[in-house]
Amino acid sequence: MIDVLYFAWVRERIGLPRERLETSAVTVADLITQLRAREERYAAAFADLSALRVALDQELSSFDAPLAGVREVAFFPPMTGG
Amino acid sequence: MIDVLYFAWVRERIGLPRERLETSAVTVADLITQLRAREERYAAAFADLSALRVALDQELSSFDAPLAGVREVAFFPPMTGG
Amino acid sequence: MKVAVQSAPFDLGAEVEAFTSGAEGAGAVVTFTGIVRPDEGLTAMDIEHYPGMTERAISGIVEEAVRRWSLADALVIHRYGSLKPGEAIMMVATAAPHRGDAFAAAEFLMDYLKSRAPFWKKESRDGGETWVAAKDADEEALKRW
Amino acid sequence: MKVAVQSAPFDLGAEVEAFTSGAEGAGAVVTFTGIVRPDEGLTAMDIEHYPGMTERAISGIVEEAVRRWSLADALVIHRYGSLKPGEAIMMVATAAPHRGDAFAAAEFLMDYLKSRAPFWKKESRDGGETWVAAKDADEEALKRW
Repeated sequence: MIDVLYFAWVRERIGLPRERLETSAVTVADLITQLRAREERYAAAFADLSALRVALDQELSSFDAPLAGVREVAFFPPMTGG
Repeated sequence: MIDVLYFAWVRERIGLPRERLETSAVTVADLITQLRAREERYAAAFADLSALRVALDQELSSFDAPLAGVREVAFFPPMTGG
Repeated sequence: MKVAVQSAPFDLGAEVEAFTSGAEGAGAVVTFTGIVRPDEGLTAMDIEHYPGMTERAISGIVEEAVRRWSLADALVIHRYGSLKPGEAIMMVATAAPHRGDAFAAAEFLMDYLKSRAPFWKKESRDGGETWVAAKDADEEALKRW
Repeated sequence: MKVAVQSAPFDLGAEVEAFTSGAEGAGAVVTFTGIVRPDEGLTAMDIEHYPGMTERAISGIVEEAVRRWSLADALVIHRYGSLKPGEAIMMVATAAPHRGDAFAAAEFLMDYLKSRAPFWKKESRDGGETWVAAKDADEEALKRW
């Protein structure tokens, strides 16, 4: 089981801030492929990966990173702090 | 008549903060030559021009600048503000 | 070192005063304050963040600044929630023996907070709401460090 | 725009607060505070200045900053007289729509105040008094502008 979090317009497009998933995905990219296949709102949120960032257990990561041992995955647009 | 002001160690070396002089000096350099000739303490203060700066009527200037029309000449070491 | 992520406003004057008088050995203190710019038509700025990761990310950025420059102290306060035009969003402060280190570290902290701390800004205008897009210039700014 | 040359201490928190809340249209405020660094053995720092020229020189430097960068406001306060270690000597503040202008203008003001405003510092130590020598690095720093 893995916690998947969504922020900003990713959260708005998918319609929820977080969910708990059972997944066999090996990498982040695999997980995205599975999410896209679920429903249109997921496909829309993950349409353009260049507009997305991912964090694994609260550390910025990349789409080809493995999910082994990861408990929390977060998807969000580029950050706009400061 | 011209007001001549001294600051920091120039003031300490010469022993006064300002004086009023009658001078026929055409440039700042001429004035310095006249001052050096007055007394040892002036010669000591003006020994190394690279360690001095000059302002004419409160604007930084150079040693070859003309004195015509100038009312206030100030000599001091490089500034250390901030 | 102080890192605060909060929805409440902060007292800028009191923070600057406390930071400066507490920074032992410092000869230079630089502060930066980010304000919701009162642009035409802007009614509110909503700031979303990622609780947990935000504190981690900011602490990591501050530790990196302390490694790179000779600092006596550093501080970051960043707000989230709904802010009005003219309100302070965040501040950083750096104290160092010399001014070069204080300025460089403050600019470094700002550049990294802009693009590496998990905050997202949404502007409300008469016409609706818009997520603020990240600027290429902000990502570019990281390359100088 | 505010330029103050004074022997009295200034209230850093109150100045930063007033400057920031008064800077209309600003999205970024940068402040720099210079402090008498409490170096080993230092008992006092005496600051001499050139009344009249000091105010002119600082105003000229501030006007140059306003010409070069997009600023909402700028402030310089510089003290003279006898200061103790840990006391604030001076501060600058800049307000701008964007952070790049606020940082650049504050650094420019500092670099110019260091070498072009007529102040001279004398350190008192147990062993006696020494005029602080101008640093080549401070003169060099002007070349980047």
